[in-house]
Parts: sequence; C-alpha cells; structure tokens
Amino acid sequence: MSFPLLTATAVLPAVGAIATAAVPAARRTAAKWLALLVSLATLALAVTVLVRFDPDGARYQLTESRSWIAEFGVRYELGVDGIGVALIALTALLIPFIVLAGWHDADPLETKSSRWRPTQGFFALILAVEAMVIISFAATDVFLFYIFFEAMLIPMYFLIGGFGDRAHSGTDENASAQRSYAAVKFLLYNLVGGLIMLAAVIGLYVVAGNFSLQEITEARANGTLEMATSTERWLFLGFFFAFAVKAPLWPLHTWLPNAMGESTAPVAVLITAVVDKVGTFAMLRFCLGLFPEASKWATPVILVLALISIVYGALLAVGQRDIKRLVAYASISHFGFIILGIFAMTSQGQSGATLYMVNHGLSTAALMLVAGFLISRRGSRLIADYGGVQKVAPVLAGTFLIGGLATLSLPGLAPFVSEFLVLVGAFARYPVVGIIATIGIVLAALYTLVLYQRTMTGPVKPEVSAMPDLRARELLVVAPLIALLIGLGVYPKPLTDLVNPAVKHTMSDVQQKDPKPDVEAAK
Amino acid sequence: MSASAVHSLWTMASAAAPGDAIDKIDTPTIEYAQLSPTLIVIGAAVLGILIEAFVPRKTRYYAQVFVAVVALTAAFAAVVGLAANGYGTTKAHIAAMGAIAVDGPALFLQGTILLAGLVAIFTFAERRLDPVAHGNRVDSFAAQAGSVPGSEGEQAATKAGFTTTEVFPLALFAVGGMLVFPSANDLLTLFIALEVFSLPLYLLCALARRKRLMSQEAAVKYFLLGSFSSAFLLFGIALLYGYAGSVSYGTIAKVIDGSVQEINPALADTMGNDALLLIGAAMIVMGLLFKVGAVPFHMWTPDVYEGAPTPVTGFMAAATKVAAFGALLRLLYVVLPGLRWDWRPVMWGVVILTMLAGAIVAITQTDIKRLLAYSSIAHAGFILAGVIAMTPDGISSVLFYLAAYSFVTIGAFAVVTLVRDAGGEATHLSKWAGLGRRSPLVAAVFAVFLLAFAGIPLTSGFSGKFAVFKAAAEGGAGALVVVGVLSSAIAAFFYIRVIVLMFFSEPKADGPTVAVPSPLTMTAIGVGVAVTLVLGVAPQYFLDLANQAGVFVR
Amino acid sequence: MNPVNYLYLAALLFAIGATGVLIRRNAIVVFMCIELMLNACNLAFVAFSRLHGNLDGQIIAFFTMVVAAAEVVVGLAIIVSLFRSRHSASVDDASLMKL
Amino acid sequence: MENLIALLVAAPLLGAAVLLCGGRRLDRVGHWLGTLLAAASFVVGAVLFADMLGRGAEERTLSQHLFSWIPVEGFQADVAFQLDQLSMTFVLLITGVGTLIHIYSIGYMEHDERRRRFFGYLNLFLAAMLILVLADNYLLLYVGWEGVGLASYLLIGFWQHKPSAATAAKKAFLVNRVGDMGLSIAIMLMFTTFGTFAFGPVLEATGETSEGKLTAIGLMLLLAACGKSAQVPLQSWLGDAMEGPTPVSALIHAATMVTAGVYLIVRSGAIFNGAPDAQLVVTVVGAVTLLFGAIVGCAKDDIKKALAGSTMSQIGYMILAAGLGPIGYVFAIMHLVTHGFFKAGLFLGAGSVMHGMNDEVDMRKYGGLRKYMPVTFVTFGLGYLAIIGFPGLSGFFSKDKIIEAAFAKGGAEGWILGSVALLGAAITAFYMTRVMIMTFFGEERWRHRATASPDQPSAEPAAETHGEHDEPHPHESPRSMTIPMIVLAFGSVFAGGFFSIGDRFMHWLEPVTRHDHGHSPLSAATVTGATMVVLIIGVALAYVQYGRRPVPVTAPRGSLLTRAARRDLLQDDFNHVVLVRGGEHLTRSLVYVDHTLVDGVVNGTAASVGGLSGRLRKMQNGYARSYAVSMFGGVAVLIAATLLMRAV
Repeated sequence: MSFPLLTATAVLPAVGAIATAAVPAARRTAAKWLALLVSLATLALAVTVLVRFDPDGARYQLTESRSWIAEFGVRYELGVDGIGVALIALTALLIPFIVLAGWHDADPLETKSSRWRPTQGFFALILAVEAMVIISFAATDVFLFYIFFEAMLIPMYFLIGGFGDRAHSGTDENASAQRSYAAVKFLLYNLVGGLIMLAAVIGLYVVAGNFSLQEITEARANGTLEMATSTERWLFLGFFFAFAVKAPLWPLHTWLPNAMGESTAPVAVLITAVVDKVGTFAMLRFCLGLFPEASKWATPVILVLALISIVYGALLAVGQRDIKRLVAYASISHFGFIILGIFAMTSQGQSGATLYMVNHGLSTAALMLVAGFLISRRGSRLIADYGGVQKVAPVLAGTFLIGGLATLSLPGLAPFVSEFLVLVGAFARYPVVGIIATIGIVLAALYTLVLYQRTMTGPVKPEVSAMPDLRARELLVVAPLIALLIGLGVYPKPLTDLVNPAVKHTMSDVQQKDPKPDVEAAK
Repeated sequence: MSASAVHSLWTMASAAAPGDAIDKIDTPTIEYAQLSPTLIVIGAAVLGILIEAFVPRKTRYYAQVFVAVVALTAAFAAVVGLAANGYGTTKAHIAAMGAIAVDGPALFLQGTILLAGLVAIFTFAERRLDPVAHGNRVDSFAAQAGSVPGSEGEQAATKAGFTTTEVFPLALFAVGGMLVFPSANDLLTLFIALEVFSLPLYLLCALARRKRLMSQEAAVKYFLLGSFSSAFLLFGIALLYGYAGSVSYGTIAKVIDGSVQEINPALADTMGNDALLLIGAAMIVMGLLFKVGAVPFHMWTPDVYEGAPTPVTGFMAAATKVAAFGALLRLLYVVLPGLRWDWRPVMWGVVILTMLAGAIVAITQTDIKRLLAYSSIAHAGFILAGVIAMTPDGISSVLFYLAAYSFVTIGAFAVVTLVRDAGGEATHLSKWAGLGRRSPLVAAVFAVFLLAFAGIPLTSGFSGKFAVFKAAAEGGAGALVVVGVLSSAIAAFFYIRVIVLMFFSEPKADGPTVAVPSPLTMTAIGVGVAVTLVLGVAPQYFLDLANQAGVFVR
Repeated sequence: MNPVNYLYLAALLFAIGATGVLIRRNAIVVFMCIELMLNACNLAFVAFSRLHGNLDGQIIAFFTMVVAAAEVVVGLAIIVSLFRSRHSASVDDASLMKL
Repeated sequence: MENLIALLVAAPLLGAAVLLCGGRRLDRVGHWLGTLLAAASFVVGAVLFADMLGRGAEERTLSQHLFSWIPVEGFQADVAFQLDQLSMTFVLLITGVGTLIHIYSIGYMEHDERRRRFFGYLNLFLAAMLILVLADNYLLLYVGWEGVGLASYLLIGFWQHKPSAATAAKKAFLVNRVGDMGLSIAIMLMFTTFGTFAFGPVLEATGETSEGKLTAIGLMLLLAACGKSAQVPLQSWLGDAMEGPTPVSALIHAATMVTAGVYLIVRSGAIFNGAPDAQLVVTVVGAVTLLFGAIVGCAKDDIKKALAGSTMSQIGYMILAAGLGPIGYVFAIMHLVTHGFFKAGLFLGAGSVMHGMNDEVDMRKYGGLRKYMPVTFVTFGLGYLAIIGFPGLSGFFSKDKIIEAAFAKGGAEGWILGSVALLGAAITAFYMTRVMIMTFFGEERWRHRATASPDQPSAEPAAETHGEHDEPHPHESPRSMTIPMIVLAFGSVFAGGFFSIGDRFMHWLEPVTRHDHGHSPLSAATVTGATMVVLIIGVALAYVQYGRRPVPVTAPRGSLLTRAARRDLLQDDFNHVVLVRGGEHLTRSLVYVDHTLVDGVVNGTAASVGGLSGRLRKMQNGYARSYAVSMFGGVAVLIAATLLMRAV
C-alpha cells in the first residue's frame, strides 16, 4: 500500500494537538505559533490530497484499508470521493484562519495557577477537532465514521463551554452559566442523536454483517443483501436523526444559536462551517448510499422540514437582537437549502448541495469572523449597541458587507452558484418546493441588510467612535476568504468538476434520473 | 431447535464426567494445579492471619502488602499459565469432583478479578493521603475497628499508631471467594463461595477511618440485606435440589431438558413439579441479581458504596460485579438454558428497570460516591442486556464489558480518594466545582473515566457497550438496545454535569485540596486510564481473548 | 410419613423468618430471623435428601450450619460495634445515608 | 472584433476594483481614473458600433464565449456575451450617458471626502449594467441584474450616516429582491421547459411548448421587470431612492438601470409573443404605472421626487409599449433612449439647481432662478420641452409613436390603453410645467424665507447644517457640470428626430425585435393632434395654478387626492402596515415560539426526567427494612412472573 496520505492528513493535526497541549504554561505564544504551523502543514497535505485526486478516476481514491476490530467487523477504511476531498480541503483551509482569528481569544484574563493553561488547551482542542473531522470525511467504514462523529463532540464541548465569548449577550450577565448551558445543550442534543444512531449502527451490523460502505452499497445494488423495507426505514431514521441534529434541521436546531452565541467567533465558525458539515455530508454519503429506498420514502417529509428550516431560520434571524445568534439562524436557513439540495435527488441539487457546504463554510467564516472582530472591539453582541461603524472603520464595514452579501448569495459570489443550483435542482423535480424556497432569497436579503444597516450605518454611536479599523492579522484572515468567495463565484468550474462524478455515483446509488425538460420530453 | 442443541451453542461436554455417583463414595481427586489460583490466594490469606498474629506491628503493614501483592500476582500468573495450556479452550473440564469448572469464562473472570484485586490492594495500601497523625502515616482504615468512634479509646489507638492491617487478609479471602464464585459448578460451591467473599466485605465496609458511623451503618445494611438475600439463594438451592435431586449444574441441566439417563421414581415425581424448579431458579437468580445490584435488589448499593471506605467501594464495585456476573452467566447458560423461555421475559423487565432507574435516579445525586453507585446500577443493566442475549457473543461481550468496566471503576474511586478537605474525602459534588482549574490533570483523568462510563467512543466504555448491545440485538432484543441507548443518553447527562462542574464553574474559595498520592494509587489510576484508552482504541486483542474464553464447560 | 409435609413446614418457617426481617427493628432479632430462614433451608434440604434418597442434602445442611456460624461471628461483630457507637441496635436508627 | 466585447465590461470593472481596493492614496486621482475608464468603455462601444454598421442587417450579431461558468450534469451556464443591435443601443446609452455623468460628478462630488469610492461604485454600476445588456443567457443577465441592484444599493446609501439614506437603500434592494425572485423562478421554468436558459435556444424553441408555460415565464419576467423598473406594485422604492446623490438619480434611477425591465421584456419578446395573456398584464401594469407616476409627480414638492414620479410614469409608457408586442417594441426602446437623454438632463439640471441652492430640494423654496443660472435654465427647459413632447423634440416623436401603437393594438384594449396614454401625456405636461414654473419663474421665494415646512424633510445633508440659517446665493455650476447638461440637452432635442426620420431606429432594431405596424383606428395625424391638444391643456392648467398666483412656501393642505399623492398614493403606508408591521409581529412571535415551544419541549422532557428522578430518589429512604421489603417484593414478582410465563 502506498503512503497513507489521508491518515497522515488526519494524524498530523492530532499530533499537533498533543504537542500544543504539552507546551508549558508560560510559552503561550509558542503554542499559538505551533498550532498555526501545524494547521498550515495540514493544509499543505490536504492540497496534495486535492492534487493526487483524479475526479474522473475510481469512485473512492487514496483508499486505505487495515483490519481494526475484526470482532465487530470493523475495518480502518479510508477513501475519498470528490465530495470528501472538497470538504477535507475546506476544513484544512478554514482551520488556519480560525486559529489566526482566535489568536487572543484564549489568553487567560489573569494568570491563574501555573498549571492552568487555557491557551494551549484552546488551540489543541481546535486541532483535535480538525483531525476528527478529517477522519470522518474520509471514513468509508460506517463504524469508523461513527466513532469520530461522536468523539468530536468532546473537544467541541470543551471549546464551547470552556472558552466562551467574553462579550456580554445583554440578556443575562451570568455569562458562564449561559455558556455551560449552551455547551451541555450542544453535547446532549448531539449525544442523543448519536446514541440513537448507535442503535441503528448496531442494527445495520445485524443486518449486513459488516460496516464497509462500499461492500454494503454494492451488495444492495446487486441484490445479494436484502433488507426488509421496514428494517431499512428504521435504520435510515436512526442515521438521519443523528445527522439532522448535527446539520441542524428544524425542529432539532435550537442548540445551534446557543452554541454559536456563547462561543467565541472562531469556535462558532468551527461549529457551523466545519463540524456541522459532517452531518450534511453524512446524509449524502451514508443515508443515500446505504438506504436508497428509505431515503426516497422519507423524501417528502424531509423536504418539508428543509423548507421550514429555510423560511423559519431566516425569519428568526430577522428577529434576533444578538449578532451571532442572527448568523446562527441564518446558518439554519442555509442548512435547510443544503438538505433540500441533497434530497431533491437531482444532479443539480446534489452538486449544488455539495458546493453549498463549501461556500457556506467560506461565507459564514467571513461574516462570523468579521463579526467577531467587531464584537471584540465593542464588547457586546447586541446589534443595538452598534451604529455608524462604517464611518470609523470603513474596511471592517466593507468586509462585513461582503460577508453579508455572500450570505444573501449575491451573484458573482460563490454562494450564489450553489444556492441557484439547489433551487434549480429542487424546482426540476418539485416546482412548488423550489418556488417556496426562493422566498428564502428575499428573507436572506432582509436579515443581512437589516444587520448591516443597524450596525454599520447611521450616526456614529459614541461607544464606537474610537473603534480601530481591521488590524493586519485580522485583514490577513478576512482577505483570503473574500478572495475565495469571489473567485469561486466567478469560476466555480474546478469545484464542480471535482464534485460532478461523485454526484453521478450518488445518483446511481439512489437509482434516480434527472427529470427531462419538457421540450426534449415532447420529442 | 432442540434444547440440548441450543445448549451446545455455548457449552461443550467436559472431559471428566461429573461425579454424581451417590451410592459409593470413592476417594476424591483434586486437580491442585488447576485450582492453584484459588489455593494461592486463600493460602496467602491464611498466611496473612498468621502475620497478624506473629509479626511485630511496625512491619506488619509491609509484610501484609508484600504477601498480598505477591499472592495475587502469582495467582494471576497461574491463571495465565492455565489459559496458555489450553484449559480455557480445549482442555477445559470440571475439577474437584464436579465442584469447580475450569474453563474459558472461569479463567477470564478469575484473571480479571485478580488484576482488579491487585489494583485495589494498591489503593488499600495507600498511606499518603491523610495528613500524618501523631508521626505515623495512616491509610483509609480505622485505627482500631473495635474502638468507639470519637472515644478516647480511638484517639489512643491512633496515637499508638495502630492500623487495621487485617484488611489485607480479608481482601484476600474475599478475592478467594470471588475466584470460586464464577467457576462454581454446583450450587453448594456457589453458596459457599458467595459467603466466603461476602463476609469479609461486610467487615471491610465497617472499617473506614473517617465518617465511621456511616461506615458501620453501611456494614450493617450490607450485612443484613446480604444475608437476607443469601437466605433466599439458599432456599432456591434447596428447591432446585428437590427438583433435580442433585446440586450439580450438569445434572440439573440434564434433568431440566429431560435428557437425564436413569430416572428413579422419586426423581420422576419431583421432575413433574415445575413449581419447585421455577421458584427455586427465581430465588437463586434473585440472590445473584442482588450481588450485581439489579433493580429492584439494588437499594443497598448507594448506601454501602457511600459508607464504605472508598478503596473498599472501588474493590466491591469492580470485583464483586465481575464475580457475580460470572456466576449469573454460568447459571443461566449452563443450568437454566432449558428454561430460557420462562426467565427471559422476566429478565427483560429487570434489565429495562435497571438501566432506566439507575440512570434516572443518578441525575439528582449530589454525592460523587452515590453518583457512581447509581451509575454502577445502570451499568449492571447494560451488562444484563448482554447476559440475556443467550448467544455465544452474549458471553464474550459480557466478559469484555466486565474487564473494561472494573478497571474504570477502581480508577474512578481512586481519584475520589484524592480530593480531600478537612473532613477527609470531599465527596459532595459542590466541592468538586472548578477542580479543573485547580488541578487540571486529576480533573482530566476523572473526565476520562466519566466519558468511559458515558460510553463515548474511543474509550473502553464505548467498546463494551457496543459489544453487549450488539449481542443483545443479535439475540433478538432490539427493543432493549433502544431502551439502552436512551438510558445511556440520560446517564450521559449526569456524567456531563460533573465535567461541567469540574471545568466550567469557578472554583470555590474553601474548595478541597488534591492530595498528591504515592505511586500505589498512581498505578491504580494509571492502569485505569491505560485500560480505558487501550480497550477503547484497539480492543481487538481483548475481544479475541473474550471470544476464545466464551465457551462454558458442562 | 410423607416428607412433603416437612417441606410445607420449611416454607412456613422461611416465611416467618422473612416476615420477621421485614417487621422487626432490633438488628439482633432481624439477624435471628435470617438464621431462622437458613434453618428452614436446612429442613428443606434434609427433607429432599430423604425424598430423593441421596445424601447431598444432608451434607449441604452441615455446610449451611457452618456458614451460619460464620455469619453469626461477622454479624455480631458488626452489630455490636454499631451498638457501642450508637447505644441502640435499632436498624431504623441507622439511616444516616438516604436518597 | 468580438473579443472587444469583454473589454467593454472589463474597463469599468477594473476601475471599480482599483478604486475600491486602492485605498486613500488614490483619493486625488480616483475620479479621473474612473471617468477615464468609463470613457474608454464608451470608445470601445463606439468602435464596435462603427464595425457593426459596417455589416449587413442580419449578420450584425457578435458573440463572445469567455468560459464555461457552472458546468453541472444536465446544466450548462456560460459566461458568454452577445452583442446585437439591441445590446448595442444600450451599450452606447449606458457608456455615453455614464461617461457624461462621471464628468458631472467630478464637480458635483468635489467636496465629498469619499469621492473615490463614489466613482468606484459608479464604475461597478457600469460594469454590472453592461453585463446585464450583453449577457447571452438569462443566468448571466441575472448576475448583471443583481449587480446593478447592488450598485444602486451602495449609491443610494452613499451618505450612510443619514438613516434615511440607509433605509432607502435597503428598501430599494429588498423590493428589487422580490422582483429577482420572479427572474430566478422564470429561469428555473426555462430550465425545466427548454433544458437551457440561453437566449438563442430558448427564444427559438418557444413554439414547442404550451402557451401556459410561456405565460407563466412571461409573468415571472414581468415581476422582475416591475421590481427593477419601479412599476406598480413594486414601484415604492424609486421615490426614496432619491436619497442618493443626484448624479446617481440621473444615471441609475432615470437613464439606465430602471429601464432594464423594458430591456428584459423586449429581449424576451418571443416569449411574450407566445403568451397574449402575459402581454395584456404587461400593458395593464404599464398603463397603471404611467398614471400612478404622473399623479404622484404632480403632488411632490421635492424636485427630485417629482422627477422620480415622472420617471416612473415614462417607464410606464415603455412597459406599455413593450406589452403591445411587435407593434411596440421598437418604440419602447426608442422612448427609452430619448428618455435617457432628457430625463438625465433634467436630473442633472435639478442637481445643478440644488448645488446652487445649498442642496435645498423643496421647489417651494425656489423660484425665479432663471437669471441666476442661465445654462441650467436653458438645458433644463429643453429637457422639459422634450419630455412633455413639444413638437420636434425627441419626446414628441417617441411618445407619440407609443400612443399610436397603443391605439393600433386595436379593439377595446387599444382604445383604453390609447386614451390612458393620452391622459398620461396631459398630466405629464401639467406636472413638468409645474416644476418648471416653481423652479425658474415667479418670485424668489428663497429670499426672506420662512422656516422650512416640517412635512418636507430636506434630503441632502447640508440642508440641516446651513439650510435654515443663511439664505442661499444661487449661482451657475462649474463647467464640469454644465457641459454634460449641454450635451444631454442636445440629445434631448435632436435624438428623437434623428431616429424617426426614415424610421432609422426601426430598421436598426427590426432584425432583433421584429416589427409590425398593426392597424390604427386613428390616423397618425389624428393622434398627433390629440396629443397636442392634451399637451396644451396640461400646460395651461399648470400655468393657471402656479404661474398666475404666487406659490405658498409651505405646502397647503390640499385635496384628499393631493395628500394621498404626496404619500405615494398611500401605497407606502400599505406596505408599512401590512408587510413591515406584519413581518415584525410574525418574527417576534416566531422568536417566542422557538424559545418556548421548540426549545420548551426538549427542556420540558429534561425537566420531567429530573422530576421523576427526584421522586424515585425518595424511595431510597435509608431504612434497611424498606430495602428488604423491596427485595422481598421483587423476588415475589420474579417468582410470580416466572410462573406466569410458564402458565401462558
């Protein structure tokens, strides 16, 4: 077997995490640099994965397969298709920015006992999450995926609960209580989801006898593995529930606003741009791959839920008083789009959904991180505490606006491509669904522009009058993201070329054909 | 599928025929080699008594610790040797005139018990935690068990530097009993073993240095309820004996599934009487369920766990469970498989109750030891789910779970002994607030144990839980699995609560201090962590072990 | 005489013992009731032994007595120490730990 | 040649990029750079135009395929341009007027420290608008469509420190988004119907699908057009858009962007031809809007808002014409172009007036300005004559043709539409005369002025600062501002005539839009006569009301209609009450629901488990005997159950 590139990509940050955690308390800055370097090295590895991957080659490439727990029929099987590659690249790309953006977030307020090393912990946890996320994107063994799908909750939990946003949310001064509430809520929601999935995973083993995605998919395709309809549906529900919690899909979404609201901006980005993607990714790879029939059976309900998420999330975003909660609800709306695209079961929809995962990662990162910089300056998350920032910090305002425009998927920016694909894909099969979903476009404009207007325009509030503009470090974080947003908006072809073959495979998994246009159908 | 055929799924015919000849009493043959683990431990215990009698007080402690450690190590070596010689698999057979089975499960569990006992002995021997009293280091046991708490007699004893070094022989006796318990092959041996390991435990519970009233209360409760349950067990044995005319597992099994050769009229008469069989079986099972702490026979657990000296609690929670589950497995798989259609539904109820009750009640606990007690109840439920799978996987998964669980438990209780304030161990949860800030390492270790209890992937807890649930599902108990995951979700909540408390809440000013333990406790904790992670990340080897060991001899 | 009657007697004794455990407060008495239960078992063993015409039951009875004796030793030790520290042998007084 | 097309877009795009990212160091040269690039784009346009004239009518279409944009299974979106006569017309209009307005802005924005960014936005707008008109498929058109929306958002809200400006900008974008919804749905429909959304394939295949589909697509396109072109019911944003700097109003909200809707409909002519119902709706929308705008225009005292109303109404004419089908397409575009000239001119004039009057916008505080700013007076006057359709000036030709075409539609519809168009002409004459008189004639109301009327918030920022205190000193604007006005005045005088002589314009566009004359029930002469009559009536009325008696400085209460018209015929109030208020309540209640219901269910479950735990805990009461009881009961149940199992 050749050099285990995927393993290396995942192991590097894991090792880096341990190393970072081991840095002595006094050498805080060293830990930061170490983390940054490791994340960059990981990015380099991810890029090599991207290069080594041949979109038109086999479905799963760079595969690795070792025996792991024969007793449970579990193998250590890695392999990526276009979708996995894209998401691994996204993850590896975002982490350096997250690290850089969170540079000062975990500096201890006052020097506690020399044993207490929050900074080291913070960056170590981020790297740990990266490692686990990469593994779960690369896993082609259901059990392996499940292990890391669950395990990544723990570092995330500590990141949310341990390193909360120092800015007060205004609703309640008792920040730490709120924070641990948010952390516990995050953990319990996802844990319950995961445990229910565990039941389904066990069930799958009882039915299939192993956990290899490829084997099971093939067996299902060529009929050697029969699954009773009801069994398949139950198992599907078990899997889907966990992913729907993670994604999150209405009505399982309420943990996200708390989590994103209470955690620091970089962590919030980590949650919504990286970790939650595992949920949608898993829907595409496992729900559709393992249970095609059940997926089709559940589609109507899921589409309705997705629509609700889109509209409901957007409306709630409009109603928020807290910047970060607003972004959180916006994300819920976007996840609605992604799920819509996945279950529209058309090539456009699924390509769109995949692109959406990447683009949403970038756009939310841009918006949220700038919001984080803004919040860190004023020390408040309340929209009402801002006003006229544009006058004193034009660059900050400008980047914020671009992030916002990306969020409302303005043509020319990356999210537009994916959102339109999703809409077309949904419309092609379910016109009504497509039309209702377009309402999301208008609402997105509403919450974004309202946010921008209230914070950035109008007369300058005295509290913000002295606000400094973006610093070099912060600009270094935002500029590349914006460049990517524009670049992928104007020329998304590389991404689509990467994704299309994988989508074709998924479509064949679920034995779905794109609906023909009337004109051709007529002929 | 005929009863005997099912039976042979997880049992195999033994080399030596069980001695159920009654008319002539032939000279007993004892396979000392195969009983060596037990004999070593018991012998060491006796030696310990002699040490108490003859060795001067100053050196007793060291002598006892030495003897205990050596004995347990040697016994473990013996077990390994036996297993290596294939007594676990091919050469498995019944020794000591049909009294003791030497087979896979027996050896696996004995090994586990011995290791657990060894680690526990380390925590017994810990003398660095309590502040030095009158110039001599003290462990967590009463200076003089007889002295009245708070009396000048007690103070005198402490001043004189008395220590209850009897705990070591007592523990060894208990271990000896536990070694026999899962390998007992007739009901009498079962009962004797039960008593042999129970009585020392009753005493050990009463020996706490701090909070002696609670300790004595725990002992009384444990003793009364324990002997109450063993009375039921004994009556059950009587009835079963009445039914089958023998107490030998093999014979009873044969009688139950009607494959017994010669039937005398009396036997024919009693065989017809299912009431004897069913009531007897139920009572025996009840006796064992009491030991594993299953609902509704669990109520002693929280009180005893709280009152007993923490090292003893750890020892009990780990070793007792292992032994009791071993006996339960053998009973259900070797003696009563013919009855499974009768007891499985009932056990379903017990399992569900145990899993849910344990998890739910734990939520509102405020004392860390009680919390762990309830969590152990919930875990008993999970293990039972594997027990009633009635598949070969059921056996091996339970064996694996027990191995994984016992070390986590000892480790967790060992950590509890470290967190102290003026009144000894600070077991109230509020005291643990902000521990993560004060001493991150200890908090992190404890968090690892809690996550293992919660069954988070990459910890032994997850592998074990997965194994038993998988077995249960394959055994057609899918509903149990669902209930299981739900209750583990509930359980997760309170483990998380403790973690939140340790890491996310501000430390109190009058918070407890974390004692720096001697290498003894450190090894105990270290072993716990190591096992937790190894069994979590790479469980394959141990699963294989459990798999090979997964066949009973009959 | 039909040994079955001895069984009924044994069951009766066992029930009496169990009831005693449930209703009596004094630890000593409770403990005595447990002993009663054990002896009920012994009676049952002997009766069955007679019924089946093999000796196992009678031997077991001896074992049981020994065990009972051991229990007495341990039990009394515990109960006495409890009594000395509380000046009461009531099992209900010993309820520090609850909930 | 076709490779030049990309250059058209590239130049202003480059400008935008450089100016917006360039930073302060470009402040001094920024405006020159921006103007230069706009001009460059115009030059390229001119070159292409010359080249196009050089070729025969049918092979004038150029196309350039840049790259494949979104290639997905069964979905092909390219970045490709197509330059035909229609696009070319727009290119010249956009770059030409655009350049002029760049020049104008140099003077107008002189004292704004953010001038560089202003030019950046202007360039961005040009680029987007060019993409819009050059795209060869609807999706790329959509990009330009939203691009101009963004530019307009940025420019309307250019003075962001004014809450009113920020709000207006947001409103414009949102209302446009509603329109964009229409466009995107239309594109999706095309995709599911034709499997593509490139102009060529779609417009050729219209015959192969049902009229129902075409109608649906048409209506969606109309919705889009309504948004962009401020047609009823999506017109409400245009009035507020006047918060933007005047050059913006001239370029975006008069000459170019707002006419994009007309372009869209004319471009999609084939679709509408196949869907008469959709066409009818289009004409109705046009007719309603032209009256609506005109009426609003009569009541506004804010000079820019009055002009905005007029813009609305003029675009109403174009939409109406476009709705008439092949009869009207050409005239729609022609009016669009002439309107581009004179309305831009009028706005620039208004800007120049405001420039001279300390940014006062209330016409009631003007009066008798003709002798202070002669150039402005003359150019504005010419624009005025052009728009009311004074014989010989551009407006006369273009509008006349539309009215004819409306009658030519035939049947009752024809009569109704025609007469509405006529009525519109009369009102136009009235309100434009009103503007003219109030501004340039009559007494000088800006002297010894009373305090500003409260109900007329003055738009431009300076108004608050020195508007109230010292009275303004009207003066002619600098040359950089007057020259563009003069040029545009020329356009507004001669363009119409130039186009109409020998139906030049018609022949120019025909290959793209096709044309038929229909059969007017009235002769051209009759229509012209009628137009003249209504025109004179309108002017006369206005003269009587505003020329003869003095204009009160504070607006009189006015009739019910007047008051309604001042408030955009209450349409805004409707929006506010129904959409804004309703929306607020909806969101607020949803927030509540999310917190109590969705979250509550979960927390409730947790709480109930906790409660159960509390109750179960009580059973652990510390009494050994009760434990014994539970054991005893337990074993009893165990036995009973086992026996039961055997029994059943």
